[in-house]
Amino acid sequence: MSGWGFVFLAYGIVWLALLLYLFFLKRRARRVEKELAALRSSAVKKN
Amino acid sequence: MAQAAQNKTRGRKLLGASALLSVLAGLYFGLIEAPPDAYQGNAQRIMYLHIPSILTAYLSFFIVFIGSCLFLWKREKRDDILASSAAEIGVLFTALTILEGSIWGKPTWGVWWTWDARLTLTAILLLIFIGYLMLRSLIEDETRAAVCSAVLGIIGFLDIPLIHMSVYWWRTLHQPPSILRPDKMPWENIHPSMLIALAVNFAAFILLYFYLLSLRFHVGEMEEEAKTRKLYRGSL
Amino acid sequence: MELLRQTVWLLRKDLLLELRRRESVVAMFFFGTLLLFVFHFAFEIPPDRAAAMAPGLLWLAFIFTGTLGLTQLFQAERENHCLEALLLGPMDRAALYLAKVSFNLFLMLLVEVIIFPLFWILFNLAFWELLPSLFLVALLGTMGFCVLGTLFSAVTLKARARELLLPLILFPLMIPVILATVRGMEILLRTGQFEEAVPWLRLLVGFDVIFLTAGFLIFEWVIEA
Amino acid sequence: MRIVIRGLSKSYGLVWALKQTDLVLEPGECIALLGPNGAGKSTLLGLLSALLHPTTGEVLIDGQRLDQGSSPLRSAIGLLTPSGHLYEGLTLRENLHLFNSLYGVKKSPQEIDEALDTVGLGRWREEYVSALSSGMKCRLGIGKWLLLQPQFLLLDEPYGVLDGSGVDLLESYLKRLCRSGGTVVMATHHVSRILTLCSRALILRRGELIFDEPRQQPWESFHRTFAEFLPRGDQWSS
Repeated sequence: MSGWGFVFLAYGIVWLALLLYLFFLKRRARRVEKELAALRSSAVKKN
Repeated sequence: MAQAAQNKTRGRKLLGASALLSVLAGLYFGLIEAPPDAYQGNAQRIMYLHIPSILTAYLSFFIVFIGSCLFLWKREKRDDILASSAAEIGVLFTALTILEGSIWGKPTWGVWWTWDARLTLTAILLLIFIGYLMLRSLIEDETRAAVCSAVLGIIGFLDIPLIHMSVYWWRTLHQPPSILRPDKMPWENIHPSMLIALAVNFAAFILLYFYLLSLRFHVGEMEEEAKTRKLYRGSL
Repeated sequence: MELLRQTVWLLRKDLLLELRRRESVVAMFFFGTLLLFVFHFAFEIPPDRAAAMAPGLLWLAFIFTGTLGLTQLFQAERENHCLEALLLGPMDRAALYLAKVSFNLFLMLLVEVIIFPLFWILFNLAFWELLPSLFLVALLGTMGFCVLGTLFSAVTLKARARELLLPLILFPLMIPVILATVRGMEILLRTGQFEEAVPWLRLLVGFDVIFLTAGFLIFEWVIEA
Repeated sequence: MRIVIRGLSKSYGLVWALKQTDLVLEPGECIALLGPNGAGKSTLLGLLSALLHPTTGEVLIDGQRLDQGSSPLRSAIGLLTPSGHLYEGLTLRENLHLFNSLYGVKKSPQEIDEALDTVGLGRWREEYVSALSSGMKCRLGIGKWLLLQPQFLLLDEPYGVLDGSGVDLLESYLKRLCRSGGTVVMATHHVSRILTLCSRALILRRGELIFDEPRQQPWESFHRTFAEFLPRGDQWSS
């Protein structure tokens, strides 16, 4: 593994991990937004 | 209320876009623009990742400390969400920092892990973070979990300087400082374009960190609101 | 001085309970000696290296024994909801903290006083004249362990898997104490002069003072959470 | 002892243990707290004794909020639950000595022995609490009160363990306390005792206060509301 090999390994893992985290975070955000919208609409319907 | 939420999300998108831009700039400067280092060759380029991510690791621990103090003082759920979000992202950045450190160690010292002061300190920080998240998940009652995590956040932060001192004294005992040691602050005699690369990457990491933090904080607040709505849906 | 009086009464209660049941002391003592034997078998210690490795092994034994003591610390309060009985009254919460710190310190020092000479015999070390100064270093280290350990024993009081969680949280924070105590003892053994180890001892004293005050102030919120 | 409860509620996770409640407990009142299991009786007692932090609202005891830190006013609160709140490893006397000193109450050993005699535990003075039956532990709880003289008493189902003379002992103590301006809240299922002892009844169901009336002679409204919770064929439900 020459110098470049290590660089790509490091950069690859770091940015992959950050993108994965962002992806799961976005998914979690969408799921909560959907749930919240349902709760808000049901609350509006009730009163 | 909707207007405030509107420009908050717009602010977040702006932050996200600028984070993306600066990350790309950082990659360009770090990988293409800056020349290879005289001693370490290209492997030295990992430094542009390593130094900024160490900073974000310590920055997130500071935010956990701030959130914990505010929570213990005013007992507002918002501060607790800030602390837990900062801790979650802090664990990610600290783990990545250690990964970068060991990948950088292989070409420069020939071993994946050395008990170098900076690597050890980041590892300890990771252990405290993991303890923090474990503690928060293993206590059922939320207010108790919030208070106990806040206490660990504060005590952990107060302990950092002591850990630094003891690890550095321990390090100087065992391994006299050598030229090749990467924890010699690299900006003494450094090529200008390397300095730019480091600066750009610094900005990239800070922006990215605050983008992720604001997103995670927003998710935390929404989850909290969903919980209270479910709670109140039954009675009032 | 109400605080002191309450602390003394709570400490007296803990000591009385311990005197009658003797569960923590005996368990900690035998666990400590057991560790010494285990270390002896686990590490092939050449006689000349014994002095260098002694502090590390000794302190490792104390840390694990201390953790055993910490998980038992609030056991009396967990029976019959006695903690509620104490919190119900106008008792100063910090008095409970000070009482528990001194109780655990007393237990650990009791065990250390026995295990130190035993360790010397088992590993047939010389330096008998160094024992008092070594014990001072161990005292400061144990103080640091008890100060933070008691606080986190209360923090993890109502957590699930609290016996696992307590060491997981406590040991990373204990690194300055572990390093300072072991290095301090090692320097004493190697050079024999006390001045050499003073910087490490100053670190230990700083650790004890900072976290005694922090624990004193924070304990109330933890125990009542 | 005047206790004001404003907008008090307590939730665990997504479940309401106690919904929004407003109450005023006047000095001298002996209040019965009734309701099926899991109605929130123990939660309300925990909140009243300032051992639990409310989710919303507050409990003001003589105008002060007590659930943050220690305050001298806490010495006025007495709690008696089946768990006993006593150290198993200590003897009866040592338990009383300990709590006296923690409450800052100066009592001579003779007074302690006297208290133990009045609650009928004189013979067990040097025994360990672990040797006591739950009924005797409950009597020791009353003995503790004799020494600490709390003004605001909270009891959680004392009748389950006490024998005949124990019940008389408890009720005479409660009556004396209410006459001297103390307040008592007792969670129990024994309707027969309530009708003779208590001046007011509260009924909780799933965390909600559904009945709160002082005692009048016929008290049909109480029987109607509480009938649903009585076992079938209980003479009080008819």
